Amino acid sequence: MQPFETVVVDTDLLILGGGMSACGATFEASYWAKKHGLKVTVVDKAAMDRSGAVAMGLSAINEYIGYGKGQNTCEDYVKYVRQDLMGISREDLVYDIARHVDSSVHLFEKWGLPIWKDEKGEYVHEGRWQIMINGESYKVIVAEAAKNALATLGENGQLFERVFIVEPLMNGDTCVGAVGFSVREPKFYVFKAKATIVCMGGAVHVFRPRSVGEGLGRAWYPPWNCGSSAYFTIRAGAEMTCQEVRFIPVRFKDGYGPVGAWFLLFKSRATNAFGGEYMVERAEELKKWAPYGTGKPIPANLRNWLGMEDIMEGKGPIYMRTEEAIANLAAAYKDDPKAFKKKMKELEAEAWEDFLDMTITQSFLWAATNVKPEEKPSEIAAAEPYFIGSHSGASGAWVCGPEDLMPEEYKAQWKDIGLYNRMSTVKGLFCAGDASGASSHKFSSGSHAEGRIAAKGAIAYILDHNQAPEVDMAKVEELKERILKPLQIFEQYSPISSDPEINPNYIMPKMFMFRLQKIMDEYAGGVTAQFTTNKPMLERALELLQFLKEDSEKLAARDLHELMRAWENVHRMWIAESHVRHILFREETRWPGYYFRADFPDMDEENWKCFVNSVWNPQTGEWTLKKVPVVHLPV
Amino acid sequence: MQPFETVVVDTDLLILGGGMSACGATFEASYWAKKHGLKVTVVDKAAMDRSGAVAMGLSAINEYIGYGKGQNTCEDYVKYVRQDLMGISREDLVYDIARHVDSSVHLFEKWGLPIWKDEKGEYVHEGRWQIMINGESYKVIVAEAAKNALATLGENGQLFERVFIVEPLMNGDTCVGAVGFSVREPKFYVFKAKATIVCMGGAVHVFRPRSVGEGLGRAWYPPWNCGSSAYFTIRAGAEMTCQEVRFIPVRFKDGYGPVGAWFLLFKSRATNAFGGEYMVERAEELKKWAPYGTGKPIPANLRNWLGMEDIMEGKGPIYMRTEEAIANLAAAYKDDPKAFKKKMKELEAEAWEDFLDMTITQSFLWAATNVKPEEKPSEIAAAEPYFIGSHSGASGAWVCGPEDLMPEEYKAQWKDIGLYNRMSTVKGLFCAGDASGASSHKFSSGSHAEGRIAAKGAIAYILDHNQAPEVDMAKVEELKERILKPLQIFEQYSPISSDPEINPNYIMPKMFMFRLQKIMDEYAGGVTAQFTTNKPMLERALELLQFLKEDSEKLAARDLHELMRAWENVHRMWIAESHVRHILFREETRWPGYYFRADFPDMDEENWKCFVNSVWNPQTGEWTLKKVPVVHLPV
Amino acid sequence: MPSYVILEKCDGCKGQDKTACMYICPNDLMVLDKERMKAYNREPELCWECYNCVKICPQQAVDIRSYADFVPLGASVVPLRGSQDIMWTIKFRNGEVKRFKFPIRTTPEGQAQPWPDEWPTGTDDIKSPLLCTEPGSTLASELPTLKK
Amino acid sequence: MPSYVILEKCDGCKGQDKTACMYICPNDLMVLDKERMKAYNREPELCWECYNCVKICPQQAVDIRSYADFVPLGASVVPLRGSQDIMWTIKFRNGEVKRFKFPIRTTPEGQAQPWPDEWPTGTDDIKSPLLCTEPGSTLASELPTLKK
Ligand SMILES: Cc1cc2c(cc1C)N(S(=O)(=O)O)[C@@H]1C(=O)NC(=O)N=C1N2C[C@H](O)[C@H](O)[C@H](O)COP(=O)(O)OP(=O)(O)OC[C@H]1O[C@@H](n2cnc3c(N)ncnc32)[C@H](O)[C@@H]1O
Ligand SMILES: Cc1cc2c(cc1C)N(S(=O)(=O)O)[C@@H]1C(=O)NC(=O)N=C1N2C[C@H](O)[C@H](O)[C@H](O)COP(=O)(O)OP(=O)(O)OC[C@H]1O[C@@H](n2cnc3c(N)ncnc32)[C@H](O)[C@@H]1O
Ligand SMILES: Nc1ncnc2c1ncn2[C@@H]1O[C@H](COP(=O)(O)O)[C@@H](O)[C@H]1O
Ligand SMILES: Nc1ncnc2c1ncn2[C@@H]1O[C@H](COP(=O)(O)O)[C@@H](O)[C@H]1O
Ligand SMILES: Nc1ncnc2c1ncn2[C@@H]1O[C@H](COP(=O)(O)O)[C@@H](O)[C@H]1O
Ligand code: SF4
Ligand code: SF4
Ligand code: SF4
Ligand code: SF4
Ligand code: NA
Repeated sequence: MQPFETVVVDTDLLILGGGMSACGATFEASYWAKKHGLKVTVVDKAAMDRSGAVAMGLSAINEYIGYGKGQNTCEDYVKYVRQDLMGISREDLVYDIARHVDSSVHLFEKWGLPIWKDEKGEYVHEGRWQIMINGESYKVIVAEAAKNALATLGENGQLFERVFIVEPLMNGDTCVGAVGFSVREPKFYVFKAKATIVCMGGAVHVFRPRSVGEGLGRAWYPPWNCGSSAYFTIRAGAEMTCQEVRFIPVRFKDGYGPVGAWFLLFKSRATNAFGGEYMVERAEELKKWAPYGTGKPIPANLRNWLGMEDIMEGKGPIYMRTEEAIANLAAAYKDDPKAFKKKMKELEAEAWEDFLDMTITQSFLWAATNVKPEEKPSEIAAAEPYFIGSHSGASGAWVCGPEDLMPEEYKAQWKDIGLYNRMSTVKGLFCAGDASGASSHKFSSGSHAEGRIAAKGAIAYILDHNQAPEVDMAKVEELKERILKPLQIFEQYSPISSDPEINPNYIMPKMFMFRLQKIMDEYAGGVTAQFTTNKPMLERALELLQFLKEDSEKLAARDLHELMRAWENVHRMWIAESHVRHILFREETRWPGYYFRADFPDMDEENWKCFVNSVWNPQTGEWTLKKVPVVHLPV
Repeated sequence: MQPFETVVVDTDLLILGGGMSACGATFEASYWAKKHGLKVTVVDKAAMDRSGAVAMGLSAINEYIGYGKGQNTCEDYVKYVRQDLMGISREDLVYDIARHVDSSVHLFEKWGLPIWKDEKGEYVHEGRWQIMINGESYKVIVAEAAKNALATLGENGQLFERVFIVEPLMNGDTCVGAVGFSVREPKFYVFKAKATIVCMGGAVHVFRPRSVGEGLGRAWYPPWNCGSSAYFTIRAGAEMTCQEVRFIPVRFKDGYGPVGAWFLLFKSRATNAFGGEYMVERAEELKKWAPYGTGKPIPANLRNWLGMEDIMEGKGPIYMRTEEAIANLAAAYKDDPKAFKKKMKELEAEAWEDFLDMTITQSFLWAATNVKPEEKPSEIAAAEPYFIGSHSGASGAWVCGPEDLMPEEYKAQWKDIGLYNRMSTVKGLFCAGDASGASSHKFSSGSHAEGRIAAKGAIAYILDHNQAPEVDMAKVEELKERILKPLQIFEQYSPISSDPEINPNYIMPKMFMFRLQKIMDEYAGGVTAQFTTNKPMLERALELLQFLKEDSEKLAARDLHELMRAWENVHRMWIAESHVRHILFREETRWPGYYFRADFPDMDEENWKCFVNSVWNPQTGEWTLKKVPVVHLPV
Repeated sequence: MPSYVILEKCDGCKGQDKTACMYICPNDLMVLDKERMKAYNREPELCWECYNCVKICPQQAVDIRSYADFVPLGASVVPLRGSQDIMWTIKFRNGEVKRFKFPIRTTPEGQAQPWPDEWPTGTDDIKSPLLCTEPGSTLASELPTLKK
Repeated sequence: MPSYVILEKCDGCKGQDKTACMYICPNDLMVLDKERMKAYNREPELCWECYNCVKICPQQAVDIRSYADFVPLGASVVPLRGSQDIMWTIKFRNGEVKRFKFPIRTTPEGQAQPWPDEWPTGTDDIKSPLLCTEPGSTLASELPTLKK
């Protein structure tokens, strides 16, 4: 094996990831670091310009309150999220994000993001909280501002791209940085830091996607986010929350085009193959899930659920009635042929842009099947499960909230280690975006805002704990050996076999991923299992995951790129295990439409209106799960 | 493109395939051809020793009547098959096979196949119709006898291996042979024949299998049987029957180990994750499917169905209680420790041999998960759908039966072209094994017997129509060009792209297959759709299949092997279309457990106790579907 | 499906150490084959069709042939990204062509100013919940908090 | 999962035109790389693990590492096929080993006599339903038909 240089980077604040929350964190941290003469180091596995979930662009900003303009209040948003997550959310965190999100959105606009405006110069709303953008360059612009901010620190501000973060660096119960490797050159990186913010997004390809050939890459969530946030925090020993709350988006079938604009902006209906509208025909079912099912808006998982019931009864496909929606919108102009034609052109462009800004494949699919949305409805379908706590899922680390909003009950946990906003239960380890749990519906804008919140919290922490991190270099060497082992395994064993991918001594990352996906799909409520599971299935999943975990020691990699794939899949495996343990622990069904516990088919407010939190103990390797009460804000 | 030699082979009888039925046909034909000085030519895509479904071996012979020993009668077998196929079968064909199958089995034994014997020297029965064998070399032995028989013809007997048959050769409405190509050298083969017997087996990989990575190859049915029989007969314009009657075997999960020995020989139970026995708990459901559901034995599809209902209710996994079954069988010896130990050893060896003889992977899976059947139950699951008319499915061509058994109603159709046993509705075109429809439960032994029946019928036809086949060589040249086109496409377009598999001008066979599988899986009642479909889904399938059919003109192939893959998948596409059209036409659910028409969830004896037959018209490209009454034999 | 490189057009970014497509791909798929000085996608089945390599290539040498396992052949979707707008040319399977143009940004490339002058930060207190540029950037006079 | 060739053991069937593994694979997967004179499985994901290449290889150079997408590592299943028996050696993931031996045929290889002497064919009539060797081979005195 070629020799790997060990590169040690000393910093004050380490920001892991380069997505929406990392950009927010970098921007905010640069401001306060400059004031206090601190170093900021950012590490992204990709190029910040186009990394993370927003790499392709987005067509809407999904969290905007408009409180400065008197449109909504932060309290309204807390109620919205409470309702959408079936009662389970960290309302202090949600409120906190809401009060900062407008600032981020207004900054985006200043930085150059085109936001749609109406005649009065007001943002065009897709829905109550969602605003429309020309978002092709959304990420480029937000990254640019972050990089420009970082540049103001001079050599105190450093950005590492194409470095894949593998593991936390710990000193006892304090996080003192991270280790990883370059995917471009044989370098092993050791980042020593006084505080670390985890911003490495959510996870995809933990469950088997609906397309398994070339289309494997076209999941809704981008294939490059692999659960590194959760892996990192779990392995550091941080308390995790809501790891059972996966997200299943309903999307245009196969291309995964977004539905938000269709449902909210275009006011489209979804009907089944026989013309029935499940949201109407199955309204009765919603009562079973009261008070959430009977509130407004109907929670995302319940909207899913009613559609899934149609599918399970054999009433599919479900169609987004684009042709009907466009006809309805244009109908107002029907007496003026010229205006009608213009309106139709406008609607057509809007429909196509919605896809071209964020899921180009869907436009491709329309073109390849000769579909024009104004003429023909398109199928929609529930996707496979994802982990994305920033969207309508809730998985992530259990973090500290802001002093002025966090209920006393929660504060207790941070009494000893200090109350720093967005610090996890591990000292010096902060989280934002998908990395922090129980604070759904932050989306791109809220993730940015939360990155900023975490950065300020982390800088405050550094100022209070301004000593050089202690790192045991012997342990680092061990880590290095373990992390590079797949290269060594390949080099050692591959020569015996006619096929580099078939060898009794090792397993390649791709098949490892397929093995994981099959376990999750079949036993943990994936597509094939109709999102349904039960105790024996989950226990079987754990048994098979145990074999997989043992075999992960035999992962092999041909090169740096494949070494990244190897570790990505180890990250996925850990989020999978954590997910299975959480679903197993929660003996009820609370989010039908995300998953269904067939052996506990009802919601149980009395016993389970609580968070499920877990800790993996780095010393013993044991998992502990517990219930944590939900404390509502007085709103 | 390298030049392809056109090799013309003139023969009297052409046998396509080299599996069980082709071996029977070759054996029988050699006998009668020798007597009459005729030529016999056999063409197999693989090596006859190990080609077809029995390539790995088998652990049981599933059709044996034992009428010579007074064990059962052919009438009994007709009643068994009638019952198992929910009333729909060609009882004349079933009877005919039954009366010849014992002869084949006795010959197998003479040829060298070890059949288990009890103390009295009688065959050991697995079930009423099934006998146990040491079947590792089953196919080798049966092929050897066929080849030795063929050898007695001297140069009048020819075997071509590694020649892939693509299309029928037609002279108007008469089949005059077949064309194909060698996968070893650039040779295009033209077989001119007076009669042709189709013995090219059934089809797998039309639906998406449960494993989609490396495990793709491990479907229950072997990946090399791709629907060539059905393609060949459809394209010749032959009437097809029961193309809706796919087969879904329940098998040991993932390894696809057989369950027959466990259920019948070892008397094992299958229980769900909560210990419930679906065959007991859901017995009530069987009444809905009376008279078949309430008869004995319970039809295979209904046994599937009850298990599937458990799965859909979230009561999975289903376990084969191997540990309980073995304990029960050994219990008789429990007072004699030595005898007990001996019995346990014996049962253990029998259990392992059952897999090692026919699905070695299942043994591998046991070993790799530390499972010993005497200690731990193993999961069983419904596989994906297959086309195998010789087993418990029924798809295939509509063929002539024997004079003495065929009801007059059926005879009418052959009045004009002549009654020759196993001749399809196309002159000179005969079928056996999986190729002939509506005569299920022939299995390996019955397929062999039916090959013999067809061979004798075909020789009779040749003697009555002993003129040289007329072949239009201009049409042959067209066929040659069309068949080799994927090579030309690859050569022409591949240089433009950085990736031989990614090119806007063509599609490679593997992704073509994935596209087909996805369509069938999602719309035509595959695993993902819980085997459920309806009219709109089937119509959508047809729409997507139409795109696929157009794109099949753009298949590309790098070499001869890939050229075979290209055509294999075209064959699959046609059996898929035929299947979809049949399910669509039959507006009822008759075989729940194989598929469920959600829009017609009940069996409808009054309107649909009939065959569904179809014809694709080679001149117009149109499909015609019709109902054909079931005529019972007076048994 | 995934991206592929039109060999004739790719110039390997003139042998620079980092090609544009390698630089941008979020999934680390694009690599340069140094022997023939042409880039290629090394793992097409993990391509998201995000089009970033397509948009960035100075030679317009990257194209997308959408996922073969569910997208029929014959269509094409081609972007031309300028400094302010993006133009899309969409060819249908049946040959029809549509063009769309959308704005992408309102400021010159590289010129995003992190801290706009009009929104000075309201406090130097590192423990205050106020973030930089706030409260100005919220468009409210003060940061909301819970009414006790 | 699929077969692979142990490079050290394979001798390319000594450069014969048709190697044993190529000859036998029902799915046309095994090919000889003529440059290095070693065979390999060209499409492992379409391998049925039928073991025919394993059983036939004169060098015992073919092994199976079962499907990586659902079979954990560490086990092995190895046959040794003789002229009358087959011997299986099964190694469990946990190291335990089991051996089984089963008969495979009762006649010498190649010696299957198609038409055993004791079962002469009962008729020369090509239109009769009686097949060659019948009725003798049915063990009944005559071929069953429907009672009218
Ligand atoms: C996938 C997706 C997401 C959205 C949408 C559509 C689609 C298709 N839609 S709608 O259609 O649903 O509506 C949205 C929309 O229109 N509007 C909106 O506001 N948000 C939407 N989201 C949600 C937001 O995108 C999301 O909430 C935020 O992006 C979350 O931000 P953050 O938590 O920072 O994650 P990120 O994905 O942006 O960034 C992750 C970063 O981590 C890096 N990384 C990951 N692992 C790493 C490792 N091991 N080492 C080093 N770096 C490592 C990544 O490179 C990246 O920089
Ligand atoms: C797949 C399978 C099948 C069975 C079983 C387990 C498994 C895993 N089990 S149990 O577990 O269910 O119980 C059985 C069992 O134990 N006992 C039994 O009697 N039968 C079982 N079957 C059924 C029999 O095998 C089956 O009924 C017969 O084999 C059918 O005979 P036939 O119809 O002749 O098909 P074939 O598969 O044997 O032969 C097909 C031939 O065609 C060739 N071929 C195909 N396409 C061709 C082309 N285009 N050109 C040229 N050649 C081209 C093939 O090479 C082959 O020679
Ligand atoms: N039918 C609906 N009712 C209410 N909100 C919706 C609906 N569909 C989408 N949304 C919201 O619209 C935004 C974008 O939706 P999506 O495209 O599904 O991510 C998210 O905030 C969703 O929660
Ligand atoms: N000489 C070889 N020896 C072993 N495997 C090979 C060889 N050539 C190609 N393969 C395998 O065959 C498949 C196709 O290879 P390629 O020729 O690179 O397209 C890949 O899985 C390779 O691993
Ligand atoms: N539970 C059962 N009841 C009756 N017949 C069965 C049962 N299971 C398997 N069989 C029959 O046993 C033979 C082998 O079964 P299988 O292994 O399922 O192919 C076939 O003839 C099946 O129809
Ligand atoms: S960016 Fe374009 S020109 Fe440069 S290497 Fe990539 S494909 Fe070639
Ligand atoms: S389209 Fe996106 S994911 Fe695919 S190769 Fe290009 S940049 Fe990478
Ligand atoms: S049969 Fe064995 S020795 Fe011969 S080529 Fe194949 S692997 Fe090599
Ligand atoms: S195990 Fe069977 S299918 Fe696989 S390569 Fe060997 S002979 Fe071919
Ligand atoms: Na399903």
